[in-house]
Amino acid sequence: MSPALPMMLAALLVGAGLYGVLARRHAVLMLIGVELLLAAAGLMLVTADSLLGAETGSGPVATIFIITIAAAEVVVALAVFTALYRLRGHVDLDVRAAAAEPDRSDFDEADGEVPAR
Amino acid sequence: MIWLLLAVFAPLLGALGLPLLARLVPKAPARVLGVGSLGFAIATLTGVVGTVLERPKVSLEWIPALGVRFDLAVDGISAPLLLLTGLMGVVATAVPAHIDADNAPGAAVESSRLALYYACLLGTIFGAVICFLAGDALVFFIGFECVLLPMWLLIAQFGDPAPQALARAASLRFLMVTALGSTLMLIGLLAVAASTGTTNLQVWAQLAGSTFSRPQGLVVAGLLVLGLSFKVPVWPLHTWLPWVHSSAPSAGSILLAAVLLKLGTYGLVRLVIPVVPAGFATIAPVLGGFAVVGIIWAGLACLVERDLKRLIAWSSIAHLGFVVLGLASGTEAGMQAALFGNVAHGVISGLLFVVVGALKHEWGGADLGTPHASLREAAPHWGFALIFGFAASMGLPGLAGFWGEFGAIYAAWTPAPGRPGGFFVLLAVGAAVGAALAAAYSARVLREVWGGERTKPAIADAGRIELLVVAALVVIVVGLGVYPSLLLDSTAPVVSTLLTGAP
Amino acid sequence: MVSLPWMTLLPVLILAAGTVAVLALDIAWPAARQAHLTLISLTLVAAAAATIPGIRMSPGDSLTALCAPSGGLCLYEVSAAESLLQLLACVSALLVVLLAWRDWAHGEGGRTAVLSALLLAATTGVVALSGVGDVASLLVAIELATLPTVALVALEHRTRRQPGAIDAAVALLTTSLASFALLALGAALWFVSTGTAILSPEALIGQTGSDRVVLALAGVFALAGIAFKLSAVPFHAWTPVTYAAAPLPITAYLSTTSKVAAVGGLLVIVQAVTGAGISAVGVVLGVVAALSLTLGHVIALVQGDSVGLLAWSSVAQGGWVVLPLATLAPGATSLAVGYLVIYLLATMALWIVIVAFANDPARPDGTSMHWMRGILRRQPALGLAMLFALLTLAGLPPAVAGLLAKIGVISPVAAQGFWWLALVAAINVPLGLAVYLRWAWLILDPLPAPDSEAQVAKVFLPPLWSMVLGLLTAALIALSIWPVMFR
Amino acid sequence: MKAPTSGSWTDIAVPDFSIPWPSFDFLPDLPGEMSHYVIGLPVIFAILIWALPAKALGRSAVLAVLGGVLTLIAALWQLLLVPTEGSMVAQTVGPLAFGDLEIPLLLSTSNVFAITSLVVALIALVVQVFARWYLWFDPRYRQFAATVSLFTAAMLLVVNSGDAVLTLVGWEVMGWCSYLLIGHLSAKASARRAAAKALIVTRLADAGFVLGIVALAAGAQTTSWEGILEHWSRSPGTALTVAMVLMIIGVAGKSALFPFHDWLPDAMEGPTPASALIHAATMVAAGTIVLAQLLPLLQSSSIALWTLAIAASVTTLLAALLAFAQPDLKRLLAWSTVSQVAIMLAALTAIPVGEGPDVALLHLTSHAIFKSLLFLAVGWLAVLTGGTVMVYVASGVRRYGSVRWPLGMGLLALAGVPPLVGFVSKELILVSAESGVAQTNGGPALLVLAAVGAGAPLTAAYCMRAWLILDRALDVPVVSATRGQEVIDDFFTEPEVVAEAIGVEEAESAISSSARAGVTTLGVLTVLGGLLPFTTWFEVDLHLNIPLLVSTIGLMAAAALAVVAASRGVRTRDAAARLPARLSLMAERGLGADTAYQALVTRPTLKLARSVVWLDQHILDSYVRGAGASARWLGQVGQDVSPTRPAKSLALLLGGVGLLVVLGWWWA
Repeated sequence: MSPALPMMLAALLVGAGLYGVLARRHAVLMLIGVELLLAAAGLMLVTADSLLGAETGSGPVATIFIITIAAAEVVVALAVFTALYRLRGHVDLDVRAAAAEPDRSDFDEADGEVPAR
Repeated sequence: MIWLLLAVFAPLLGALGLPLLARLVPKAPARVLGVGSLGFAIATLTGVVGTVLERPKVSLEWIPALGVRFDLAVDGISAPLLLLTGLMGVVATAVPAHIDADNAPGAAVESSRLALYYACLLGTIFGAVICFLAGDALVFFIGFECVLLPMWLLIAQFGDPAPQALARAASLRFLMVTALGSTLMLIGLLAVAASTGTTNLQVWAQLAGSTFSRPQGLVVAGLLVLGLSFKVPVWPLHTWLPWVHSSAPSAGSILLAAVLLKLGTYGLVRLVIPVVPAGFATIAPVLGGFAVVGIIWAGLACLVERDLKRLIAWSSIAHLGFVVLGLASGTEAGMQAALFGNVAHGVISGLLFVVVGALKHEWGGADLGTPHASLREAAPHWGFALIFGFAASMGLPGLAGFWGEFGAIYAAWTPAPGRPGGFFVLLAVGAAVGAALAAAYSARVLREVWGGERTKPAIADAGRIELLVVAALVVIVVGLGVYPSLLLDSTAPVVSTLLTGAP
Repeated sequence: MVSLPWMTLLPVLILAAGTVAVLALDIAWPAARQAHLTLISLTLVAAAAATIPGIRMSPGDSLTALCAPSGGLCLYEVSAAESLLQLLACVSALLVVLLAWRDWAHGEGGRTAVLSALLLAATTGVVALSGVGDVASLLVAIELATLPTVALVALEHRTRRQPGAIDAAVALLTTSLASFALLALGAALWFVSTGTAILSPEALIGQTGSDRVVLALAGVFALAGIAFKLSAVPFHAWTPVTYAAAPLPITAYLSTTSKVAAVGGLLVIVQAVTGAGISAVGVVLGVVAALSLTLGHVIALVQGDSVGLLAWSSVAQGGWVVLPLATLAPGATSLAVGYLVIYLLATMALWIVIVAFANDPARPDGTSMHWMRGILRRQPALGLAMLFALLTLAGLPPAVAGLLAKIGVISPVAAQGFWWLALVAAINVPLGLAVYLRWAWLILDPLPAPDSEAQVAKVFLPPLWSMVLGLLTAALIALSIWPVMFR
Repeated sequence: MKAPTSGSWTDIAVPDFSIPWPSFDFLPDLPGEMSHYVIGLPVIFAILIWALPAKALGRSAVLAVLGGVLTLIAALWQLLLVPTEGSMVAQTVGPLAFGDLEIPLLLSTSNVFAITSLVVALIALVVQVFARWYLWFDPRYRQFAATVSLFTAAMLLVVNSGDAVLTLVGWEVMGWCSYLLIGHLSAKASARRAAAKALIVTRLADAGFVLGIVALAAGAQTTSWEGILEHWSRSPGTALTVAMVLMIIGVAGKSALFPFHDWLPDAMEGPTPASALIHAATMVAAGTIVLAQLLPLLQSSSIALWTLAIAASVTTLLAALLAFAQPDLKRLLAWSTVSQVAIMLAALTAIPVGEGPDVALLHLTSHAIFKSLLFLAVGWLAVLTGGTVMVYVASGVRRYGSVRWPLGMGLLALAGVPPLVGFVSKELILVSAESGVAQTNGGPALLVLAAVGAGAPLTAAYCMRAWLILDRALDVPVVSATRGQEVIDDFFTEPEVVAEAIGVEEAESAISSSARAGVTTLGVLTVLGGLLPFTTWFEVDLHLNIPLLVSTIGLMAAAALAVVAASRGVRTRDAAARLPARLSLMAERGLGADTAYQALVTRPTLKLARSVVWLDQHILDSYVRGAGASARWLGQVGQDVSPTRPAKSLALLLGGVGLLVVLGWWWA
């Protein structure tokens, strides 16, 4: 089998995943985008492995690792998103975080500029 | 060796010990701190004198990963500067502190504040001593950086109290500008270190840039010169100096002018000229041009400057212009003149800042326009010190300032082979005109402050200690002026070594 | 058959076992919070001790494990520098335990065990990351080092900062997810272009030019996947948000132990691509360093909150760490590690003080810097320690250690003639001074603004904290005199 | 003197009746050379005086006079020891280690300079003696005496210097001492201004002097005058011309040649003894000494020769004209100094090639004697009359007979009446110029001949004018003038207050006998000085050019008569009153030279200085300030645009990666 097809599929997955990550404000959809990217990585690994005929089977092993990690990620992510939903009532990623307001407190006199004479 | 330890550790111990003392004995009278710091400064001076006479060498393993050894040594070039540092340390700690009590409610606080003040002075001296002793580029650099924090504190915390924000801004600017300069220098140094595989200054001088290709040498020399130019300062990187001087306490000004600015010129002599001679030769005309522009620029600024301290700062820029011009010429005569002018400026500007600091305190400001008593009548000792200082500053022969200026003009007229001769002759003419400007602004100041018919407000004349300090500086200025071989013979052998690259 | 040298893997194994043990202890004895905390402390101490043999190795040697029987390619390999990283990870995690002790011991519910286990798990990841030798382990280790921290951030229960805790966790989580995806892609590309999962220069022997572009792409992706942990620009956006809202001990963890993980990962990647001589990676690192330095410093310059300042300063410090790596020079890694050592010591000292201030009930919103005004006069020892730490970060004598660290990271840049990068560094030194000296000025300020009682009241530091602070300062002073952080 | 050459009737050689000179080998050997004593003694005494307590005026005076006496003895001793040919060389603090440049710092004294030293020392002594009386009530007499002593030392250094750098040292120290002396009465704004002006103008010109020395030394690789002369005589050319013109600029400043002349009349603000010192023996004469040492080089560059000749000729005539119109006796003397010093310098340009500079130095000596006499006498008179403005001094010599003799002698010598010293030296200059015209490069000599010849009657005219005023009959009624009718005359009307203030006897007895003795000494020398060219110290061509002599004396007599005629009918007997009022005023103001300085130099310089400060503040410094401000601004902007929402940070992250990939791609 030509490697072109799986690689093209991987590229397609990457594109879709990037779109998901970049364009979706919904947290879960973003998560799906990430999963697509991971899938592309796995696909590439497996393809390359079969293509190169490596004896150690590193490619498939790594793919399995990625899948496992992805599962773990999803668990944590969903837990966090759930908590977010409980707190805010939405899982929109395009909302300013509450605590991100900068503290510009009073001590700027520490480095006043030299005034012109 | 014991002298070396004394020279290095006396200021360090003083800088660490005095605040500790103030903390442990909160009721310690200010006098104890003052005398203590003076004692440490005198110990430093003693150590320095001993070191200069004994010429010990120290070489310790320090940072093998960077190829740095802790090398300390003295030679004919660093010896005068070390002595200058030691002397100015004594001067700076001896002159009255004039720290204002308005922001310290309790006596205990006052003593800790005073301790901090003296610690800063001694810390600055420590850094300078390390710098001048360093036989290793990175040790030099660390000494170079060591003076920054104490100086910053000195200006920010003990500077001109009237607009304190201004003093803080000035101190911060001092720090920023010097740090930028020193980092540029550091990059150059590291490039040299990578190329030569060592940071030993003696080896660098022996290799004399042979490890560099031409463009490389140019870049490195450019970085080093640019970085050091901030410190010297060379026009147009000088704008920080007048501000800092006008804000700094007088002891700070003394150290800044007499010691810290010397680090820059010393760096040029040690780290650039022998290390990347070809690169330096290429940029020397530019450097010399800037130096002369600075001489004239600063001289002109002095003609209209109203603040006496700032005026002296401006004049420092002009004088260091002569030093840099001498270095740019690339001849032995030029370097001799530069080294002489360097030391002479240290002593003279120290003297002037002693006077002007006291006057500023007495007058409540250093503005020439406020009605000042004619010093000649009202405070003859200060008056004498002022007129003497300005006479020396304008390069009057028989006083120390002369040889550096004359030598620099001569060197510019006869630059080293390969330098554009016609251009350097122009520079010599410019420098000579700048020297005339010095007379003009000196005359202006003396006319305004020294002579005069006003006798109010009456001010106190110099106290005994101040008189002693002034007398010592006057003796040195006259001594160097009348018998320049004192210094010239010390530097001459090293200068010819540095310029020829021979071991 | 793959050999399994236990001693070599001991730091990782101890931590992993400790994680399990904490959970087991929780099942057996859920109420014993102090016991949990003691257990993880001991675990961390043991793991730290286990790194010592590695550190004592001479440069060039390395400990290996899980090697292929045929060749010298190993899945786990630590050099002295990497062992040092492991030690740093354990020590900094220990410090976090110290800082969190009170909250975790006296907080509500059975979270202590969870938090403890998560902390240990993350630290396991960090320690493992320093030794990984192949892409799969890299992926596992980095995720092990990251995911628990997300949970730690999310499991905030300090009332004062709670509203933002979830935001903090989301910010960290999303960034880490995207970064992980990038890393995975990078790993895949590495495999595609080299045909091996082993991350070592030897893997590249025999590579022809055709795959170099793919290889460079793999390198860039992999770096991007790790750089977020270092808060390097442009992967830094989570930092201020998370720092501002996460519990302070966890923030301390993110700004110390996590950095070790990042550097460990970076070293692995950089060492791998260095062998290939892919200069594009160097350029990318250089750009990242330059951006991090500049942006971190200028934004830190306008911060009024100590945590905010540390957030942006960690961005900038990340830049300093990356700076030498950009040259891809052989000695650069040890310089980066040396810098990291100094950074960690100083940052840990600062965290002790900040947490002490924040814990002080007299000061609502205790992390604002104005509380620290004039601290040197009231509590000289504390003030001096802070001052020394700040000067170390600024790289200004008397904190010579900080200065030497800066010299170290700049030296390969200057040596290799990366003039543009050197120039950026030169501009950033004074910027950094401005950042830290603004804070230092407050500490030194002779004029306390007597606007509140709280400001005048002394800050309480538990004796142990004081002792640790003293130790850290002493270490910095010792390194100033005898700089052994460079190997 | 020199063996006279044969001549025609117009050119009669003066018979050789040179004064025999015994050998002085019996003098004991002192450690060091005599020149050390000559220069060192006044320095040491300056320091000793200065180290006295402020109020110790009496002790200061003792030291000052003692120092003067010892210096004089040393100078005399040196004169006795110095060989007729060649020079005495002495070591100083040199040689200096200045790379390739040799700076031996030797002193070198030849015959003619030894006698110059003697004259300098003598006049300094007289001035010290006189100043003790003159500044009796001055609380700052101590500083004055010390400065005069230092001043003397500096001048003696220039005279005895064998090294360009030593010359420069003396040169500048003199400038500084003159600054202190002129500004001695620093409570007066005008004195402060005059002092500053003197310092600035001379230092500005000294830029040329320094560069000149540098240029000379650069070529010769040494700063010894001997080496410089040797090198440059071998290689004249453009470089030498440049160097010499630079030297001439410096000399023009110190010697108050046009266009630097204006500081000297203003320097009258100093106490009269100081003026006597500055005008007579030191400062202004130093230029002549230096150029005399460099005479062969000057002669080998015709551009330099022309420059000096033109400047000196213009100055001598201009100053003589201005002197005539001065309403102040001291200012008249000041302008006469400008004129006379220019004559010395002019003489240098007219000397035939191959001859020594002795003619010019003879005039220097002669001028030193009679000018110090005049100044001290005028100072004496000023004490008696209360000022030196013509209205004060009018009828002075009639009222106070004791000053009649010295003033009369001085004016006669200044006018050049035979057989006084002024006549002899001026006549010899004319003779020398006349023979200089004959040689190939005679242009400058011709110019000088014309200028000095034309200057002689002018000098006679202003001397006569001064004398007429001083000698005015006492019975001239005091007019209660109605202002505006007869402006000039009114200007000189004598205030009654002076006449009534002090009784004549009381005032006359006020002078100390020592001061009077000093003045008398100078008076005697003015008469006897005419013998100087007959000594072995001066090698001058002793010719009596009859037509030249007759025409000069005739012109002088005619000018004097004209002045007498002009003064008839003027109540004050002031011939200058005939001049239009505007002209008088302009003359008083030195033809507006000061205004010109202001307009051409001072104001543009200050304007430039202000723009420099503005540029510094608003351009150069704005970069620094701007860097600080922009860092903070960037920080603020960075803070504001940093993403705080997860979606934005992801975009930043991925966008950043994209950029980095592109960058890496582009690089790879």
